[in-house]
Amino acid sequence: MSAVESFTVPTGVGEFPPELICRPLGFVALTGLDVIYNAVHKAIWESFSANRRPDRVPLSFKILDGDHEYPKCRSKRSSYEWYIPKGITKTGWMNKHLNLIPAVVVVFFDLDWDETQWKEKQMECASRVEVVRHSLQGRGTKVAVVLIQKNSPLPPGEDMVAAERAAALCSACDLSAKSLFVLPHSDHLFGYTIRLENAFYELAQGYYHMEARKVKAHKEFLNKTTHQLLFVRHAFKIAFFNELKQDTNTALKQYKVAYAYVSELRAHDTNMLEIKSISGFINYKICKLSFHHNAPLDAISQFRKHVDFYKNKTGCSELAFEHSAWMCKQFQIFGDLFDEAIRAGLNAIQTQHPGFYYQQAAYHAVNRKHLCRGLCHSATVMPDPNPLEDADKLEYYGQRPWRQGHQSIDPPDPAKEKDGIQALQYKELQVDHSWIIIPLLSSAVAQFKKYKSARMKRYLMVQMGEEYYHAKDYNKALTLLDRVTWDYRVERWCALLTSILNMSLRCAYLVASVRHYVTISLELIGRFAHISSEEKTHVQMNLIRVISNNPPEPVTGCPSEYVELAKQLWKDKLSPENSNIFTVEMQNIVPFVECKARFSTSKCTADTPLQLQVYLRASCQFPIRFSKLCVLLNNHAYNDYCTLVDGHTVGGDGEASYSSCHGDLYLTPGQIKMYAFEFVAEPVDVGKKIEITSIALSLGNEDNCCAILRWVGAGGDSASLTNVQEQVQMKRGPPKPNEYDWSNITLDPSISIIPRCSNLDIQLDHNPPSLMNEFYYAKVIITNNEDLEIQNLCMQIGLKEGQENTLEQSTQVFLDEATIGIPGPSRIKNVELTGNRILGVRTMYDIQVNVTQNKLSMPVICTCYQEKSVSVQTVLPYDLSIKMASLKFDVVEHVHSDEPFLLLTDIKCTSPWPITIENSQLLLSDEVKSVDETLQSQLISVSLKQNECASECYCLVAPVHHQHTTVPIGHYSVQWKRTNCEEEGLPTVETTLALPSITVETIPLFIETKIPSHGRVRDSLHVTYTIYNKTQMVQEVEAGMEPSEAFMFSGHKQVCFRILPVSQQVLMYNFYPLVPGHVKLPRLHINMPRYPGVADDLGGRMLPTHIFIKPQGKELHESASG
Amino acid sequence: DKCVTRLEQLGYRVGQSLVERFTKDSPRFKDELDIMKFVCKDFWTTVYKKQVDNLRTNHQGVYVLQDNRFRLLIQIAAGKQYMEYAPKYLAFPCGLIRGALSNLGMNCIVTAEVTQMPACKFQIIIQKS
Amino acid sequence: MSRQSNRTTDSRKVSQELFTLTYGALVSQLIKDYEGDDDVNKQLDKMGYNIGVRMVEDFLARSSVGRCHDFRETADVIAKQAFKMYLGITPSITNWSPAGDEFSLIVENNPLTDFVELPEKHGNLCYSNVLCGVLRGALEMVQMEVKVWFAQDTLRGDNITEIRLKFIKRLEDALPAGEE
Amino acid sequence: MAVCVSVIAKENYPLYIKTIPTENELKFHYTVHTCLDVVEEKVSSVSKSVNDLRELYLGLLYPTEDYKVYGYVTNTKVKFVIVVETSNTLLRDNEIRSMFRKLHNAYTDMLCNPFYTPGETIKSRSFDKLVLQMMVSEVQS
Repeated sequence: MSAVESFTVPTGVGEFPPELICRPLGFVALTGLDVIYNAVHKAIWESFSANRRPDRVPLSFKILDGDHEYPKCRSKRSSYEWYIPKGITKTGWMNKHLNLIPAVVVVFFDLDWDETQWKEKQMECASRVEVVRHSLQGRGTKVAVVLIQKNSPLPPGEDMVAAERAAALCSACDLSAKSLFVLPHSDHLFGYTIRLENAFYELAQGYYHMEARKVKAHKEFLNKTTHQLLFVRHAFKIAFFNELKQDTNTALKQYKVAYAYVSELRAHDTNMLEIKSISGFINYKICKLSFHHNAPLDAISQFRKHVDFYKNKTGCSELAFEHSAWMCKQFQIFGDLFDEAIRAGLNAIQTQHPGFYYQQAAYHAVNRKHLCRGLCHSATVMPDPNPLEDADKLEYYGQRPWRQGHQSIDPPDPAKEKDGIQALQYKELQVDHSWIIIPLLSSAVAQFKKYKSARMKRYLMVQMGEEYYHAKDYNKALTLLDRVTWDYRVERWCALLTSILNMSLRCAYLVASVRHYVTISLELIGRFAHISSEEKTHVQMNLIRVISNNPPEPVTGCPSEYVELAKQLWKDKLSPENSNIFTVEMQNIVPFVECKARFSTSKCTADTPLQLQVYLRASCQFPIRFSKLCVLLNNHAYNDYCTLVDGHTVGGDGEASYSSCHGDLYLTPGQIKMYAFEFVAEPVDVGKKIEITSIALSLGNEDNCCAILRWVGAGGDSASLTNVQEQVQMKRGPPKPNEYDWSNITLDPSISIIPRCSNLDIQLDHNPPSLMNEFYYAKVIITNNEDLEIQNLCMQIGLKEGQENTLEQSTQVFLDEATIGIPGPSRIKNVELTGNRILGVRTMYDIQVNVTQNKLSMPVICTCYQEKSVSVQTVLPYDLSIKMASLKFDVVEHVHSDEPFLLLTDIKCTSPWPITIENSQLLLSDEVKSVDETLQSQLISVSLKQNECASECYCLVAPVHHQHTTVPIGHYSVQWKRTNCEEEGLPTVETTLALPSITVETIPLFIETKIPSHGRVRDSLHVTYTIYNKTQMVQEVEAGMEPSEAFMFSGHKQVCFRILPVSQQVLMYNFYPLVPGHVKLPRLHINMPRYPGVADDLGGRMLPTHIFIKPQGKELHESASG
Repeated sequence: DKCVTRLEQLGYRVGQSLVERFTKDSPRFKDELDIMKFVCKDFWTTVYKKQVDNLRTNHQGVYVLQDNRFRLLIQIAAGKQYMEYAPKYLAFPCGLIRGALSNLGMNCIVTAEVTQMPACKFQIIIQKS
Repeated sequence: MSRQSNRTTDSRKVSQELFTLTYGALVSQLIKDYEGDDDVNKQLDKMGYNIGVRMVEDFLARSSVGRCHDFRETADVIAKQAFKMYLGITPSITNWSPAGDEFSLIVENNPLTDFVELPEKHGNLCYSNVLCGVLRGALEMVQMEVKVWFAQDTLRGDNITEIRLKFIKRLEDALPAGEE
Repeated sequence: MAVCVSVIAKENYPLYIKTIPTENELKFHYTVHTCLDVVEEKVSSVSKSVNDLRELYLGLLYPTEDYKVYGYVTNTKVKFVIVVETSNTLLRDNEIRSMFRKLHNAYTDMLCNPFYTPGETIKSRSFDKLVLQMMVSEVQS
């Protein structure tokens, strides 16, 4: 670095030099470090320079040679008596203090306390310091020495040597002890660095403080008349030094002072630029610091004051554009400051944010452009010699290169002045302002977007678009404008929309974009466009031209030089070889032709033709003819039926001529035309919805240029989307026939197709309820009431879906004769489950019907459905009860082995229908025998009505068996059917039922009693008891007859005997009845020592207890059962 | 019925204008209910010289206004005999309410029912757009 | 009740507004329904007539005016009482024809026409024509056949509103009310 | 001494815009349109915040370099926007308020004209007259 190396003054007016923008940091020069060859030094340098995060002290360090030449210090003048300042602020000054004149110079020197050649070293160090001091003669720059030491120091006070040598060194370099530092380059280097730089920072602050003081000191020498400039300069300097010192409050105060002084300066054309530049700088500083102090309102009000004060201080009128440039810059830079502040955590609001300032900046830029247009056109050449030669080495900010340092009111050399102005104008001409404007606008857009001001954002985008247009970037303009039109349309700001469209139309023309051109025209002709009907006519004519492949006339207001190009473009575009077919989405614009479509009904049967009407209305200037209209449906098969090609037949009653798809698409303004289409749904669509997916209206012919105007769904336009009632002229009087009221036409985009209703009749002939387990017979009778033959009829019969699945499982359906067409009977077998079953019969068949579509009838095959369902109750046919009884017919729970017993079955008919029992069967298990050898049913072909009963009785015996066991008897099965159902020839139903088990007891002995059925008083009756031994061993038996008052008897009163195994013993008695009636017999007691107790009660059970005794006298033959 | 719709339309138009006049000096409305209250109190009083007797709502955009002595029905003999004329008399008020509300930004359907002259119920169903 | 307080419109004024607005709505509806303004005028007149024939009873009952002896008296009653009672205004009576069978009512601030601005295209619409009908109908009920029409109307740019009445003849026995 | 007076429908489309004769009226259209952003914001924020006097007058919407834009919303959500020159310091809040008041009254009367269909562009002569007077009369006030 060298003193001469000054930076370049920005040439642009109102530009802010970097040294102004940057944050001023105290400047500290580090000398004596060899960062290239000495690793240690390098490390030290890096510890200073590398990653200076905000938490480090605000200093900027530079490496300089020990013998670096610092800028010479001019001898301070003792008095300002004769001094006339040549300008306000030197261009070099800020930079000088930021980068050239250090606040502190640090001399690094490798020296340890235990250095052997201490003396020499000390000398060397001193001389180095001397060098530095010398080159800084007259400046207050602080000098500090840092000794780089290998070994880390002992705690202070202990190292005597160190203390004493340090003192020596200080005196040698006449350095205050405070300015001597030790840097042991140990592993804690960074820590030491931090400490060091803090020390340096203090020194630096001290330095800047002094500098500020110095400047202040000049103050009293100044006088108001000649030194106004100096007042500003000094205040500015003080402020700047304070900034360097990081005392922002004082800085701010001083800048304000400076600002006040500038505003007081007498301004005239010659120094206006200088004043504005400086005030601009100061204002910048004030705003920046205000934001920094978190006082945004101060910043804003300061800025307002600033611009209000200067906005009319145009200065030299030939250079008015400079003023706009300056204003532009002011706003932009403030915008930036504001934005910065926000990023630093400030919150802005919808009505106060950077966007507004960028916007204003942009406006001033635009203004500048206009002024340039007005002022600079004559300045076509750069005068020679170029007065702006040394524009980049000005001595003072904001001065004219050709008369630097000149402060008098009028320019010294008018001729030069003229050249200068011309030169500036010439330079201005070279500027492409659009590229200043557009970025400003776009940053404004970003801001407004952020602060939810959609409309403002859009407006700015429009302006961007216009700017692109001026910048001749028509495509960009077009796309940009295209993006915003929608919102203006939806909010119905027609005037704005129109202006945008006009602009777009020009762009479209200039880039010969057929699609855009047509689209825009469609809308410009439409009812939203606020342009005269002549213009509309003109637009429409051009539209027609384009559509019929001729280039349109140039749009008025296009830059003529580009029109020629455009013409060529159009020629190529519309040349026969390349065809332009494109689609225009009509719902995105408010076109001059509107469309509504509807199905005549919401649903219709498969055998009737669907009717679909399309209504068109044009609001253009003169009649227009379209080439084709097609309605596209979700099933493309129909599209052909819904296509109408204009047959170029003149006239037309609005009704499209049917049959032939040729019609008349000639629309006259204001008149609504209706086009009807008709077609028949395909079988596949039965049960589905047919929907209008879109409507396409072609303008122009397909083979060269054709716009396909497309409405999604059933039409309607974005105007109606905006839910604002249409403003139509009030129609008067009652509605006339064949004239439609547009607003009353509803959109019905879909129709659902339902099957043709069937004329089949289904009868189900059957007699419920069904009996459990039977084959239930039902007869289905299908009668065809169609007047046409029907084909592939098919029938399903079965349980209706969705009944409890126990029912489903327990039901089977059989078909007897599966010959469809004639009545088919069917049986339902239902098993073990009573309850309701719903039977459904479903038939399906095809039938060919003739449908008149478009006046000619065509056969259509329809599938029809018919169903019938009945609910069938199922009941039990009968209920069966089983009893067991002893031979005495009294019911028993258990029987004795070898002792015969009775099985009684009772069948009670519960069916409402008589049932016939064909047979019944007893299937005995091996444990049980029948007494008589052949078991045969007693119920064969017994027929029972409801509640009638049928019983059977079998005599069974259970052979000897081990003690007390229960044995199954077997099964009982009944074969039955409904009485009189022969003609159906249904099989008989066999229901088998498991019989209960019985308990069989085995007993040691069996007593058989032989006794007459009755006796007579005083007439002896003979009684024999036979006692069988059922055991395998001899049994002792004691028998005794208990006396009784009713009888006298003869025979053993008391007897004891033995019975051999499987043999018997007979005891005979004669009873002599004394009283008549049903008398108690004398009881025979049996006792067996082996089975104490048992035998006796056995006897009790087996022996008859009473007998009927007739009185004496008259004979009677009657039988009485005991 | 054609005449009923006509009357309704007249009412609608008048309602729009009236409400514009009445709300000229009232502070901005807080919400739907606030508007309804306005209709029942001020609007009704100014038009029919009395407040609505009862306002009920399901808080889902259905309101029922009940007026037990509805001004336009007082002239008619009380009771049930002139029931069939009620629609003619109520079409206009319905329109009035609808017009007022729609101008206040609430599109709705208004129907009236009379069970016993001169008491009358107006049901308002707000159309959420 | 905050709103109640800050409502300024007094109910009397309001009911008048209601009346005016309703009439306005009626007229514009008629304009929609009929082809030409003349039909509308006729319609208004007819309506007025029907009102008139009913209203006269009410009027006679409320204002105990006796039989008028001449047309001038009638004029007075109409202006000073009828108009006052029903429209709250008293038009002035002028321009008597020499024969005394014809006079004008100069109506100032006709309540029917508040807010009304007649569009150009309705140049020959007699906005307040209903009044003519009323007068005609009412007078017919008191056995006077008269012709009533708007001679001038501020709505149509004239600087006064003038209703002209012309006495045609005395109707002997009261003929049945209502011509339709 | 307004330079632009406008009436905006509920649905935010212009019912009426009158500006002082100027080379580019459109600019005012944009000004009015863009200020709707602020109107919406203000109105919605009002409805949010409870217990504030829910005034119809919205006050200054925002100042641009050379114009001040004021807003007013009727209970029927019709918006009035008045633009005045920033340079004009005679007009302070009260004047603006009264202007809006007049405007509102005029609008209501206009709406009551049976020949006006609500929602259509305002063509009323008397309304025009009043607005015109607003744009000139106060000049010498």
